[in-house]
Amino acid sequence: MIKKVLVANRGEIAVRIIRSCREMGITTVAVYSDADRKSMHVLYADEAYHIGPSPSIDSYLNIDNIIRAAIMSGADAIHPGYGFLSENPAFSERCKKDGIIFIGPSADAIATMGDKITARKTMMAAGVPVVPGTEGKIDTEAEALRTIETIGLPVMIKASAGGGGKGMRLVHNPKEVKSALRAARSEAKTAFGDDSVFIEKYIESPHHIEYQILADSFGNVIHLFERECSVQRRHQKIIEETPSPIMTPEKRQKMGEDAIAAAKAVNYQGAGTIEFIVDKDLNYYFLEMNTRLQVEHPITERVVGVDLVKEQIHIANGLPLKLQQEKLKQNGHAIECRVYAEDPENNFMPAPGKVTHIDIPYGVGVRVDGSIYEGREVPIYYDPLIAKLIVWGKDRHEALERTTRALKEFKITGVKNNLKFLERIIISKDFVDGNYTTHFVDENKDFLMKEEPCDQNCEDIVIITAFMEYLQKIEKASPKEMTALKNNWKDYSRVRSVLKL
Amino acid sequence: MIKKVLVANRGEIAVRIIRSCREMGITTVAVYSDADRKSMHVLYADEAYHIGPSPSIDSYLNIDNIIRAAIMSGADAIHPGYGFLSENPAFSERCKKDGIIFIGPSADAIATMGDKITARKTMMAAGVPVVPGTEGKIDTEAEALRTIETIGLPVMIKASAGGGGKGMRLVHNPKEVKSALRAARSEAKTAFGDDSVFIEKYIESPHHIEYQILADSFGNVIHLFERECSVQRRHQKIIEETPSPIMTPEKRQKMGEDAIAAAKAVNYQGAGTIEFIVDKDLNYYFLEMNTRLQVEHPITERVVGVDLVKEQIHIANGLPLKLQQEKLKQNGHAIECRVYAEDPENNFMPAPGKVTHIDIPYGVGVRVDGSIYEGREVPIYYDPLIAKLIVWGKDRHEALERTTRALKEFKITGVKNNLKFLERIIISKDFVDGNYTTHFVDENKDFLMKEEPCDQNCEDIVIITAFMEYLQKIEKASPKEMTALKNNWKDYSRVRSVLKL
Amino acid sequence: MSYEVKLKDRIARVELLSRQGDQLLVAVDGKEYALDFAPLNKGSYSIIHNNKSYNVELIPVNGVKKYNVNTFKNTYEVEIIDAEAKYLANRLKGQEDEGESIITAPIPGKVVKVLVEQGEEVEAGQTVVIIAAMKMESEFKAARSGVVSEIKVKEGQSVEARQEMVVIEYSTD
Amino acid sequence: MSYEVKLKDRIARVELLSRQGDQLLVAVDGKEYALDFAPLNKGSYSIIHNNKSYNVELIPVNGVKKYNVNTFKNTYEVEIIDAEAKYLANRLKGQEDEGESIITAPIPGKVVKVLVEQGEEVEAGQTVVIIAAMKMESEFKAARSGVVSEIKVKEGQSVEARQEMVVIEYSTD
Repeated sequence: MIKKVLVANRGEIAVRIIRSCREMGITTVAVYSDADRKSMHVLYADEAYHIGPSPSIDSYLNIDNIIRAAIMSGADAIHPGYGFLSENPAFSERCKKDGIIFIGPSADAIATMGDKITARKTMMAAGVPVVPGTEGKIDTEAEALRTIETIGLPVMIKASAGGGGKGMRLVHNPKEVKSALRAARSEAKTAFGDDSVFIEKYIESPHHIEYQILADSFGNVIHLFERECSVQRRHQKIIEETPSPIMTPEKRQKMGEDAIAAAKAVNYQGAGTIEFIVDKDLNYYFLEMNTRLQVEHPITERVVGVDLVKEQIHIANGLPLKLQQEKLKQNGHAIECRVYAEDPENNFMPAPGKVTHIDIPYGVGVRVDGSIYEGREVPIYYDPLIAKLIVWGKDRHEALERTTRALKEFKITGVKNNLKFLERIIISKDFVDGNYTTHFVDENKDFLMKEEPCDQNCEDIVIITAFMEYLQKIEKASPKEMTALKNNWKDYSRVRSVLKL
Repeated sequence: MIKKVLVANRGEIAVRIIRSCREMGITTVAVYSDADRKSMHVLYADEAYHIGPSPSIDSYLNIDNIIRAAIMSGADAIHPGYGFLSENPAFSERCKKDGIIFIGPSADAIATMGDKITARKTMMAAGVPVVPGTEGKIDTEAEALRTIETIGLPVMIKASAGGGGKGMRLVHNPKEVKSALRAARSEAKTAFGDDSVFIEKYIESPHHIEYQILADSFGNVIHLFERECSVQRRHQKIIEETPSPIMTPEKRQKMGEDAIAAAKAVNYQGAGTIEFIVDKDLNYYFLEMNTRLQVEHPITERVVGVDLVKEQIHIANGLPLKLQQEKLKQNGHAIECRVYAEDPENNFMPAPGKVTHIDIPYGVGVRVDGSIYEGREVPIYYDPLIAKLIVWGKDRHEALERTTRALKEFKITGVKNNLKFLERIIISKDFVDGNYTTHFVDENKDFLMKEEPCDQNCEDIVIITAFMEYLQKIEKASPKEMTALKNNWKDYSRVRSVLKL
Repeated sequence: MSYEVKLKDRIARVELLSRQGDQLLVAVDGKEYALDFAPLNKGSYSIIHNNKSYNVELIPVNGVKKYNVNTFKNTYEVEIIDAEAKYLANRLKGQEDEGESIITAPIPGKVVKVLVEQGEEVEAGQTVVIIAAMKMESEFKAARSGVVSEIKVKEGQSVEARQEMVVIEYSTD
Repeated sequence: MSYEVKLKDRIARVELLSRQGDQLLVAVDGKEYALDFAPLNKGSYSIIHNNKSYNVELIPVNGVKKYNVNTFKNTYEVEIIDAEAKYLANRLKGQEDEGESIITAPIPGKVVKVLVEQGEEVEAGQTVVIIAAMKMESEFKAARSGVVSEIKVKEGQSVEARQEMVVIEYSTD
């Protein structure tokens, strides 16, 4: 049985994993880069090992350093979290070689699902619907045109090794095929060192719906229902909910069966997520599999009533799943809001800085997973996700009204963040109606950027408070400080003003 | 429909009620005494009215002042919370008279359940088991002895208007009857102005198990299962859990039916709780009905998946219950720990003071309801309950390990509190085994008062930290402050030392 | 005591008329407010005005004159404009039109594109440089119209936080 | 720099041997600790010692020499004993044996019972007075043996917080 876990990650997910380990009586080992010496996961873990400089490539992506920390600490298992090395088959393999349990799937499963053409072929063989398109890679314009004749326009040309929107070209017109093909292949070659591309039907106004699955080492695979993840900005999810407002019971069961089939096709073990793209008529197609825990896993935990990290550890311990598919049920409705240190008014640009003040929401139905504290500097090197708000309600209506309440209570000062933006999403008509696709943010930009109105009384109160605080500070300031003040402000009147964007 | 609610209460329950009102879009009005100007419920509400000096009798128990605030604010309803006026039939009646909706039962139901002999008779008539004893009040030793002959010793002589342990006498021996009877009647007369007493069989090693019920104005009554409340100190609950570890499905259903019968017998409307006393063979007897929300209501909310405050408001709005008995289910296990500002080492004496620091637990399965913040002075006038930790797990085992984790994360500094004591309870063998009665705290005193051991390393780290902080302060202190320090410490060397207990 | 206080585009004149413990009488642009003004902890206040309850938190930004202010509904930036600040604003105002502006990288990243050349005229809002950081591309725009006087980075180059990238001289019109 | 630090019954001698940024070498009763000692915010520290991580919070109690200290597992009271504190302790030590102790009410309540009379000898731990407050009765005991020199309250009487109730003169043995 696993006694000591090294968490090869940082931020909220590292803290979240440590919490479940603590509950199980498992000792935890944090690893940290230079920038993360004071990160919450380091403070919260039982042990902590330095693994390198701030850039991820030198620390959280440095397999040798992490394995060394695992060996030095005597950890018998490594939890990779999400991102970083979590979907790196070499890391899974290396753990195995060094006799450390990797809390996740085999290198093989990761590799199969990591290559889009291989994954596509495997899914087709397993009878899981994929987006209409080529079976393998294509090389010539003629092949491309033949495919387009079958599936119709528009289509997307995609790199097999792709990700992050690179090596992708949307084609609306047969005349664009040749140049798009050339561009995609060249971009793929540059970005991934592999110019294999394939063609898929382009789904307009799609929904992004994913299935959580769990698979043990005895071949038992279950799904824990869907998560609706269509609210995105910059191709990154910001709000997820479960159940999906567009789902029907029949479709839910059918997609669940296909999710299980997908996992079985790669002899999957552990927690994973099958992502589907769904069109307006509820036709669904396999998009990809995330062979790890997802950021949005807590909404499934809340509605199904499981601790997914504990399940991962049980599976890694070689225990059979205790959960049974036919006994699982979705209870109520859960919504997750991702709180980012970013500036919604400036195209969601990451906005690192020092957290000077936090108010966290509490009470019925509210869970907060985070990794910041007052005085903490949010590092510039990593993902700007600083907290997640997970809210439960007995139905979607209650989940929405509770999320609004919690977002109003939630304040983070010192770093720009998207809390107000999230609140606007939750109260927007399209979201309330459950009527949204991946284009939601673009289509609702005007509403989402507006501020909640405040009458003059309310503004005057704010003005008076600042005024009174200032008066008090002036009264309290010693003559010495006042002088310093006087000297300081002249420095500001430089000719050059540095623009901070 | 109710648009504005005045919350005639303070502390965590006032904040908790306001939260649900906010979610429903209802405007909230707080009331406050002198001592509560800076209480969280005042800060959190939309409006706030001062209702008198600090002692409850002049403020939170002052019906005229509260009604005046309700009328001035235009509130169309009053939520009484628990304690204070929540079980005062005159207050329910007064609201009705002044055209304000009282979010709770009728004066009649409150009065019937408030008098123990009347409640007892009503329950017997409804077929709900009561503790064997006299039907009405008794006046003479002879009557008492006749009763004892039937039900056997030991028995408890109880004041009809009783509460808080006053006017109660335990009788083990027939010879004690006469003097016990006299003592109980005289005490009852002094305490309640009514010397009516009755006799009940004394249940040894009892469990205290209660049922949450909801009743609408259409005669629909449902129960939301039990709460086990046997862990008490000074006759006050400190930890509650649901489901009860001693319950069987058959008993659960039978007691639930009786709880519904009890509520129906008084034409109950709103949320209420039927308290049962249960012996080791699972024989159960009606103890009393609390005609209001309970402190421990959140564990039912968590396991059944309802917001009880919202249900109260729906009922007060004259809406029929949407919940159906046969669809209700207990999902997983929930535990509540009551965090008191008190000193467990000094017989749980209330310990008011100023909160200088708080760390609140977060993450999966954790809810915190509270009313304190850093810098807040806990008033000396009211109940010392400052926060409630509500933890959910998929089963009792997980709920226990999670509660331990959360209690370790929970720190309140500046006021003495029972957090460590709660942690000891959760890890004690009897509690873990689910093997406890109302005598639990007394029987486990030695274990509960022990500190968790810490090796010398850990103590040395603490010592070093304090030392370093002190060094830094000395370095930073300006010469002026150092002088003040020097002058101050001589004041301490007085001949008289004031003992603070 | 009277000061000007800036909230968004509004500059309000605030005057403390009287104070009795926590009971204040304050005028904002001539409108009088009788307030119960209770300080909580470090920059937090509970204010009751006509029985409306406001919970206001002030977090100082760079010194004593600028605050982030949180109310239940909104978040504001507020600035106290005292004599010094006014003097400063006037001096800056006079100078900045003939000054220059440097576009710096707020976070470390890689220069994807430089869209201007030295000597080129740019308009306010025009994209000048694109940076990729944290897997995202961000556009950096000119704050006002002017002329590019210096380009300090190349496409493909890595930049550190606060590294200067492009210098623009303001137009003097 | 070297001080004595008191934790429970233990008085430890602590010495700072060297310091390089956050890297400390400290001796506690002669045992050396090499620590990575990172200050977080107001009285919070993250300490790594032999790769064990400790998160320690210090909250000052009455001035600068006494702290409540929270670690993940426990909570302590710690006191710095510098020269002044020692001097003070010595003076007090000499005096308190001939001093007196006043039992005060910590919270407002009502005197339920006074269990001693003036001139009566009491032993350490003996209950002296019972107070009812917040619906609870609390017993107040003599901290050490002595003689009751004054009783300042009557049964049934209301008391305020910090009101003096019973004065006990210490025995001089």
